[in-house]
Amino acid sequence: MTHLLINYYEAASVILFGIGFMNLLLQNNLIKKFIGLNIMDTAVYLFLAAQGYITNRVAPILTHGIVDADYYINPVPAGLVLTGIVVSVSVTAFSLALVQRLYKHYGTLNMDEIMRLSREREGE
Amino acid sequence: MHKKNTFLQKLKAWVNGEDTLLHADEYIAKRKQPQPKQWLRSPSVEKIKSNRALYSFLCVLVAMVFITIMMVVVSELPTFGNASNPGNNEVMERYLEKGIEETGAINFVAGMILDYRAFDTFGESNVLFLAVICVLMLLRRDSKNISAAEEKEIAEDEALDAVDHKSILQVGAKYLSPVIILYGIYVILNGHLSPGGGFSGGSIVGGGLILYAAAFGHQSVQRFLNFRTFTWISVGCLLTYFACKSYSFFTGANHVGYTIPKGIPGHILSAGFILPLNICVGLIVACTMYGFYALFTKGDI
Amino acid sequence: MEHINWIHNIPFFSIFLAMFCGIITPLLKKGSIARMVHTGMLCVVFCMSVLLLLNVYQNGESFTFMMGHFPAPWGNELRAGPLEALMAVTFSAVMLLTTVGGASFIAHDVVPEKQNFYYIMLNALFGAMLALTYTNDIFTAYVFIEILTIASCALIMAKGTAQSMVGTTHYLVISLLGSGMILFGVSILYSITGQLLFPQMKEAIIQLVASGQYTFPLLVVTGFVFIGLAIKSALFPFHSMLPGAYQAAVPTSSGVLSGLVLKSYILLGIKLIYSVFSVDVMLQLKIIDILFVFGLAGMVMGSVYAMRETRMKRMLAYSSVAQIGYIYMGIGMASRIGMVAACFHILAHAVTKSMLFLCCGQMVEDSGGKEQIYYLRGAGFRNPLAGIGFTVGALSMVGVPLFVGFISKLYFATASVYAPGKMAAVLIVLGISMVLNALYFLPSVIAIWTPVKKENETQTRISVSPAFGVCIVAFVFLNIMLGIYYRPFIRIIEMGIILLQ
Amino acid sequence: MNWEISTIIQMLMVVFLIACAIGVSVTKNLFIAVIIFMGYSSIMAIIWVFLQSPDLAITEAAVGAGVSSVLFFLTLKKVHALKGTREG
Repeated sequence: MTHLLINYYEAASVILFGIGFMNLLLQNNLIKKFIGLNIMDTAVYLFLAAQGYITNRVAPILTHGIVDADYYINPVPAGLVLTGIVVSVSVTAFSLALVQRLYKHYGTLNMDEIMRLSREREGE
Repeated sequence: MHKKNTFLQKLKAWVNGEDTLLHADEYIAKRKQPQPKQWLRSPSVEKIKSNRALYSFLCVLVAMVFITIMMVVVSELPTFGNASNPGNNEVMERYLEKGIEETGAINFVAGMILDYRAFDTFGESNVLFLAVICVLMLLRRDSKNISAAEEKEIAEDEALDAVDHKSILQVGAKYLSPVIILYGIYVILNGHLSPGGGFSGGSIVGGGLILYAAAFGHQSVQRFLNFRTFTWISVGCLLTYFACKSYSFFTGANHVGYTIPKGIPGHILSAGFILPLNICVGLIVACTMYGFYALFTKGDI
Repeated sequence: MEHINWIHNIPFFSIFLAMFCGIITPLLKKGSIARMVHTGMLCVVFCMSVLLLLNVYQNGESFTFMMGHFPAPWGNELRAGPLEALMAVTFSAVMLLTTVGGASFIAHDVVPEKQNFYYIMLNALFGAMLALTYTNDIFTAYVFIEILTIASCALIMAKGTAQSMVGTTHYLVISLLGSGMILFGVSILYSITGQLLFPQMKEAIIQLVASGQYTFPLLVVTGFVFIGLAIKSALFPFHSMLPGAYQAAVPTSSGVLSGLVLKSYILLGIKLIYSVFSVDVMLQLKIIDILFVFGLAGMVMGSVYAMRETRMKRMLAYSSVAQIGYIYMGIGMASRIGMVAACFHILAHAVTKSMLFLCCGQMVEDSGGKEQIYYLRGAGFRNPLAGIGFTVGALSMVGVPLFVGFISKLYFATASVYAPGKMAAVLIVLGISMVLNALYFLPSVIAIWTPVKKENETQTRISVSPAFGVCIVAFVFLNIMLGIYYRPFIRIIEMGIILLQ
Repeated sequence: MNWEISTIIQMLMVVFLIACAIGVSVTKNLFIAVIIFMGYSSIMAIIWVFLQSPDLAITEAAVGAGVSSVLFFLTLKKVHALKGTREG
């Protein structure tokens, strides 16, 4: 248990991932589904970024001309998260455009409703 | 007996084409009526979804199980902030200790993503490019994506824009957007010296453009950024990026000469390819962000 | 500079050529020029990959290629061996035949001003598939998985109808769930091994297992990565996205997605099993048995779903689910011969399913756009070439000798002998699944060759575009050639798998 | 476990993140959901400063709290879910 308290960032990111996951599966509304997806992504980034942190060290940018690996935190997770954020904003834009297009065709944001309407139209 | 030869009947129906039936729908409706294999019908996703309460309960259950398992995992993972964790190994040491002499960037993260692991970053900028193409495919007006109601809405919005003075927004945007764009350019140009870089600076510039467009209308931005310039800037920057990275990958992998001056670390003109790459990424991202805004509001750039 | 080994540059050149064509395509004004660029790119990549394959096969070697100036744990890396080269050859050949043969569908279904966007997506998709094939770095794999996801969604929605939007949304949500799982797995893996490249990761994992550290996290990580890949490659319980998407998409997209994209995820999975987690660890963690069970379930359930379907494209989609089940079953046997069978089935299914989707699309178009099997009666007479293609594909899927599907099933059966404790299950399910395959494929074949005696049927033969004809003939030829002359391919796969370890 | 003031602040922020995430799931109003999500992103940016990753903080502030919220709002307007514009 105490380890969970020490690893509180990881624990929180797991909870956030779970919440995002639930939103993705449970929400009928497409916009909230995609917000859930974003929460899921940021949760993973939080997890990854927490792996790079080292207590009492500074950000990986040369300060006071010190070139020493024991002075800075790990730069690898930050780079990976940076890449990840770009990917997730691209996906968000794409999915929101898709939501607009779906609304234009069906006039609703409710996924179940859209599925039903699409099946009805297909049956015609 | 009737139940046993349903399949044979079906086969016969297929082969004979059931010409007695004039309409296929009737035929299909009739064919679907006998459902002897009830036990084979596993609860399909749609059916579970129709039973909302059960579905919600299952989802919550799955999420809870997931969270519990992950909590156990987290409690066994390396301690947060500990210097002897597996991640803090020789890889990180080289990035930090030799980074400046090998890449010339004093922002180690920039050096890492644009030089050591540049292939990932190349993929990432392609993701952005593909996303804007997807949004173009989805939202740009064409014969399949047009409706009278929406045309009317856009016309109404434009009419409203023409009458509405938006004084507060316009005064704010007049003074703020140049500052925001300038700050974005600063972040892009100092990507190898300070936090930031092409992506963050580009989105700041894009934000400035969005503010400007929101206050003064699309026409004002279209004077210098129409669809043609948009395509040329994106493709041109991506090609520059592509050329720089192909050159560096090719020379690196084949151990042939690579003579890009690194400059003096800490100066603005240093770090080899990192500065031009940051500028390229910044331009792409700024265009992309504005492009998203324009496509989302009026369906064209 | 005689010391440059050009053969070793081929993986890099093929990925970058595909990406380059994707980048310049927006500048091309017309869809037809974009198509030519795409076709040319595929031809060049095909030739280069064949060259690479011949070279690595003759030398019996695999090599790594440094992406940049920094060696393995610091920089990115590509890796190529016989297996990767063979897959690249397959991907480029099938992609070439599918997109050239399906060009008329693209011209017909996609609005003219957006056709070059469609070709951008095809180019990017191909580049991402090659990158997944060759990569030796788990984070690069993740980035290119995302490219693949976005590009495949774009291919589905390109038709622009309401139905295709619904299909895309479903596909997008489920694939993003899969990517999220993979990313989480990658981050935990990074946190316990501290590495991102396959060989270094493998060493670290072997050490962890030997020292008994982090056993539970390792189990969960493996589960995450493979569940993510299973979601993306539509293994049985996660298959719900396929039918709607394939039904609504342009037939060319369905062919590419079903034949190739699903396979590139599986190929990544195979590479991960051998070069990251290693078979022993996977067996110890029991993950491989879970894949085996789901594979078996998919084989049966996919066919059962397909039997209940009256619409042909959905039937083909469910049949893909069953075939994916076969591949996972092969992987799940955890023996080398099982893996060879799985890899050969990837080839077989790619060659067959793309052809089936193209022929099905053509027949549906000839029959007035209706895809219920009832309306397709007599479609074989309306368009004999498509009919023959469909028949060959169906027979191959069922597992009739002479066709490629038979060989892979034969190898699955052989492999089961070497998998103690799994033999009975494999043989029984294989038998059931083949019977079920026959039960839904043969009636549809009979249906399309049933003459229609309707009086209002005035449609005569519809002229087929020569490109479609050539491609279908090539597909049929490939199918039969692989069904008879399969030994070299098996040898290549075997060598590739040995080198992968 | 040392209970420094910064640790406590970080823990509070993490709790706030979880609260935001739950808030997004419970609220019925889409506009409020997007606003809460915006707040979530801003807090995330601050957390990244605490985790010594200023690059991420700048990016998250510009993208998560800035551009992606704008995109969400534009979508809400298009689907007629914003009060004061057109209500569907």
